Amino acid sequence: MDAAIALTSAVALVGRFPVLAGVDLAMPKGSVTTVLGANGAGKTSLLRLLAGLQRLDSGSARVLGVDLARPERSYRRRVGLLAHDPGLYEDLTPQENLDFALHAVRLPVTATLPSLMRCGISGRLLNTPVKHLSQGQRRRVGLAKLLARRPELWLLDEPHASLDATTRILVGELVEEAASGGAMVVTTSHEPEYSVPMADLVVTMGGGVVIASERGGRHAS
Amino acid sequence: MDAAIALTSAVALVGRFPVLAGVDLAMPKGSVTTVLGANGAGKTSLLRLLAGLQRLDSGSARVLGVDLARPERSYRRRVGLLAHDPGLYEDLTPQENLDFALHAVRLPVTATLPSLMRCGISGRLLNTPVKHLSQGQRRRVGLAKLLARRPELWLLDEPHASLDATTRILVGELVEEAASGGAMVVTTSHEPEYSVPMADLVVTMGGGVVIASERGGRHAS
Amino acid sequence: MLRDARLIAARDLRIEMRSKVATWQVLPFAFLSLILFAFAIGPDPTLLKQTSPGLFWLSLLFASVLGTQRSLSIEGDGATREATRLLGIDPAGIFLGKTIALLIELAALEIVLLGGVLVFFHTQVSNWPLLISSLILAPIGLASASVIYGSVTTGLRSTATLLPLLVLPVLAPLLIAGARCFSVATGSRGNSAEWLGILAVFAGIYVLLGIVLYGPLEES
Amino acid sequence: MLRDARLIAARDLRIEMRSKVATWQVLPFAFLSLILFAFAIGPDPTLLKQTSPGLFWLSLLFASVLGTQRSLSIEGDGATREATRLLGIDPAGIFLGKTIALLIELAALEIVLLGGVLVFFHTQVSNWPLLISSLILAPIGLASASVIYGSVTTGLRSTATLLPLLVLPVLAPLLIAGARCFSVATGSRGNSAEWLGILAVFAGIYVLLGIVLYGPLEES
Amino acid sequence: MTRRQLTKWVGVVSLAAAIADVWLGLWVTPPDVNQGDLVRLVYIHPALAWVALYLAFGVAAICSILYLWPRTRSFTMDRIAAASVEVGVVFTVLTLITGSIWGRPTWGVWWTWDARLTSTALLAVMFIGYLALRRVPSDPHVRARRCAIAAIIAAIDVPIVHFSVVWWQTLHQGATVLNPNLTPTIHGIMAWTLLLSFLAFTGIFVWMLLVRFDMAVLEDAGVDDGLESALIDRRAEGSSS
Ligand code: HEM
Ligand SMILES: Nc1ncnc2c1ncn2[C@@H]1O[C@H](COP(=O)(O)OP(=O)(O)OP(=O)(O)O)[C@@H](O)[C@H]1O
Ligand SMILES: Nc1ncnc2c1ncn2[C@@H]1O[C@H](COP(=O)(O)OP(=O)(O)OP(=O)(O)O)[C@@H](O)[C@H]1O
Ligand SMILES: [Mg+2]
Ligand SMILES: [Mg+2]
Repeated sequence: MDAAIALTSAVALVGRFPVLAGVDLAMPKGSVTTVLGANGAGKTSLLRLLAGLQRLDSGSARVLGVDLARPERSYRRRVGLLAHDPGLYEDLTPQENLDFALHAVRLPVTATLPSLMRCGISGRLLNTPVKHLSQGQRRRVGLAKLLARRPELWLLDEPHASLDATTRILVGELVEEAASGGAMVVTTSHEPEYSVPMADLVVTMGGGVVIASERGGRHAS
Repeated sequence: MDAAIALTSAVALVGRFPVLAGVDLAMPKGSVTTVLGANGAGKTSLLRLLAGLQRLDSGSARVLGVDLARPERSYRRRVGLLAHDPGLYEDLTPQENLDFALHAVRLPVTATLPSLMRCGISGRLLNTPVKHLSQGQRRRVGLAKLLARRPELWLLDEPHASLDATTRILVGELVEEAASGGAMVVTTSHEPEYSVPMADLVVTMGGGVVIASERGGRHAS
Repeated sequence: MLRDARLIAARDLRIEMRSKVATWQVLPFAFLSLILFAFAIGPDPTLLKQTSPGLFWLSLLFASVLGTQRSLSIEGDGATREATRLLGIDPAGIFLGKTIALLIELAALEIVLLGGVLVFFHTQVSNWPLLISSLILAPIGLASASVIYGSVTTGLRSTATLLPLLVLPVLAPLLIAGARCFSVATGSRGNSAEWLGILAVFAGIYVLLGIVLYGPLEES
Repeated sequence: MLRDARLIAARDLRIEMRSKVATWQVLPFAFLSLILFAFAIGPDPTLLKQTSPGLFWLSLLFASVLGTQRSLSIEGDGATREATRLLGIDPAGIFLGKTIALLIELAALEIVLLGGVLVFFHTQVSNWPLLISSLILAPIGLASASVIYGSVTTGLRSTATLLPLLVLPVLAPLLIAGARCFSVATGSRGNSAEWLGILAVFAGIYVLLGIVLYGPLEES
Repeated sequence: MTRRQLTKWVGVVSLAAAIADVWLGLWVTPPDVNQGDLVRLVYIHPALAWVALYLAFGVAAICSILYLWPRTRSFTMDRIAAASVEVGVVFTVLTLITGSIWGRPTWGVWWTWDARLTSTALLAVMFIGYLALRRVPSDPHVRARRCAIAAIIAAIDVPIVHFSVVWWQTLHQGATVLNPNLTPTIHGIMAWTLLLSFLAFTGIFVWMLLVRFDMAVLEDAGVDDGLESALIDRRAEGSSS
């Protein structure tokens, strides 16, 4: 398989604790993976490893042709992560946040408005500092940021959490669009009813390793 | 109706923005209410009002016999809130966090261990500083804190978010236990499949007001 | 109130025991500022000896601002503070508890700094009772004023910059009075009773203010 | 690199324009520390005049620590910093951008403080070119060292306490060299070229270090 | 008479008084024996200082206490306190400036570490801190409470600062430089001019206070009027989605 993500016995330590205890995973380009698992299984840690935020301590990990043991900085621009906390500048408005991100990755800022609109941030919300937004609205802005950046690898940590019904449907659409556009998507989830149908591969983690792996509801293109 | 929660045209401002724009709500003792609604509808704001964290700017609000326009400090001890962020001391362990809370509300600390155990925090997690816990594990500790405190009014903001399948079931059990023990429960949710069955009343909010209200799946005792 | 005070003081001290921030960062900082002040004044030994009381107190003040900052950061972020508020702890108890915890840290700070001054600046103490009573009275006012102002600024994104601006001018009398007591205790001539009086008045007023004012502060 | 530097500097300055924290909090603090140092030294005017170069630099140093703290707090909490890291901005660009933004604030600080010292301590400048070149060279090193150390401490819960501890000792040479230039410029005898040299070397080294080291620092 | 008119009249009358005072001070009163024409600053500087220290900060402290007292808690108190500190800081800075201008020829220096000067400078910083705190955006109720406490603490510190600074000065240095030595030459017209200056600056203080207060009220009134429409807009958010 021409794997765009290939992890072999990947081990990652936080302090002395192995958050990932030997993960094996292989995914082709344009695929959607959903990671399930109990709390503390290591899902978030896996996403952080893939994003280059968590050091690889042993094993090997190649993602998009990059060796994660020696990640280049340019790798980061190719990856987008929606974490539990979307990490926006609290004093800036959604629009300024997106503009900043797009400037930084050298994309035209024209993508800002359509992305925000699509994620349901419009009208007064465009100019409300992020600190005043509700939990779900923040996540929407985070999602819009990803959408505007169009990374090659989408990492979504519980993308449905805190989002309302309409936006949950939107998440599915965005993931499908991204994957069919050739990007890779890895999402974690505690809501299989949403995340399994949209995935090619469903991986179950436990204790920092993959304990099961099966086909999801998506027909890989 | 002998309402333990009675809100009439409750308006609450954050800065100059009316997060609640005239909420009417009445709930009897021992009932479970679920609040649904789009992102930014005002669900979290309603819980904060009920917790006494958000000032009432006009209208009236009586909860557990207390006028929220002039809340007494002792009211706070009777209320438990599980917010988006459970608000634990990051440097302390789950056990120390619960002990502190129980000391503060003058309850015996013997409740700490059973509560944590029940919420799936056991073994090494008991003594791991909270800053190292995963998102779901934190929420579990937050839930355990509520369980140990046994408040008269439980306010749960998206209690299922970030929790795994087993703990989601546990949330339902805990809510049912609390309500049948005479406590009131108000939860918000974006997951009606979990939250509607456990509720007596299902309220839908939108734009800072209640826009619909129907019976839930629970048979009020 | 006292029970709550004990609870809070115990929490603060436990977090300090675990994180050792005060020990490893505030204490060395106090030393460091002593040295920097010495640099700023220059190498003249008589000049240094003459200014050592002021430098001791100035270092103590700056270090205590850091200590206060640490004491505030123990309260955690917004969510944690709100969670604590929901426990309905007596505000006066919180004030006293935090003040006591800070006092204990300040006491350690004083001992170390005093050692530093005695060694670095060759100061000789002739009147220990005076020195010690000033070193007992001053931190009470210092800690309580700091805790009040600390909670005036918590939760604002700019605590780190706002706190010193607000609290240091208020503490200025302590600097003067403390330095005077110090120089009288190390042999200068002067009337120390007045200065001790200022320290005591300051301590009394701020402890009282804290107990009264902390309630409205914590309200929301 | 320069493009990223501009982006970052613009972001920092925009947030400062909106919040005015540096203007309202750091500037008055610099004044305040001048007054406090005067207290510590005592009211003797000749003593004060003699020590004014040191006091000027010391105030500048302490105020710049506050300025750095503010500059760091703009980066937001852990999640925000990680999100920024994922944008893959050139670390050298980040370093330069933050240094430039800080430099602009330090320049304003210097002007105000200089005014304060000239008025409060009756200092008369006899050699303006020397003074001005020291006031141009020093902040470059000051800002770059602060930004480097700032990012060493960000994300730790104890930034507010750790930063001054780490950065002030590093800045000590600036304090000494700056104070020397100042006193030569205000009439003392001495060789100023050496001291200016130190300031220049310091600036050069830390700018270079920042450009080289910021990458590894930001790595994790 | 509406408040707007009152404000206007206070402004007009005190400005007129100030102009009259300047005229008296500059042309009618005689120069001082020792200080010559410099003495004319006496018609500005003490009045400024008096208004700043006692009136402005006193009003601020009292209103802050009244704000914290539950029965008298209202935003009016908060606004008066804030306006008073703002005007007070302006007057304190003017005191410092006029004092320095006066000091330059009399003492030969712009500044000396005299007790009164030092405590004035500290006071200015204290209340600038208050204004800085006020600028930080937060909920108006929370901000009002925090600022009230900051003002009370600062105000209570004023006498302590005063005494300690006085003792600080006198202990170390014998003769204090500040000795304007006006008493022997005080002239009838001078006394009246001095009195007028106090009245005029008090009037100007009241006028500035009212203006700042009205500005604050106006800003918030815009909000109160806006509340109904804000509520309607907010409710509309619910039906649109
Ligand atoms: C920066 C320099 C100065 C500052 C900050 C300053 C400050 C003050 C203050 C705060 C007061 C009011 C004191 C009170 O009523 O309790 C005052 C009053 C006064 N000042 Fe100044 N002053 C300065 C310079 C001068 C100079 C140079 C002179 C004249 C040589 C002067 C003459 C007076 C007089 C005559 C009064 C009114 C009499 C009194 O209340 O004692 N001041 N000044
Ligand atoms: N320094 C540490 N010491 C001890 N345990 C640690 C440390 N750091 C992380 N852990 C543990 O590692 C695990 C981290 O898991 P991770 O955050 O990846 O879980 P997750 O699968 O995302 O869980 P959730 O569903 O709750 O988000 C947790 O069990 C946590 O307790
Ligand atoms: N200061 C403010 N200025 C403007 N809008 C504000 C301000 N404060 C809050 N809001 C708005 O008020 C609403 C707060 O809603 P709240 O947090 O109660 O929503 P929620 O129903 O809990 O939403 P979610 O499902 O996303 O958690 C949001 O729409 C937010 O944008
Ligand atoms: Mg996770
Ligand atoms: Mg919410």
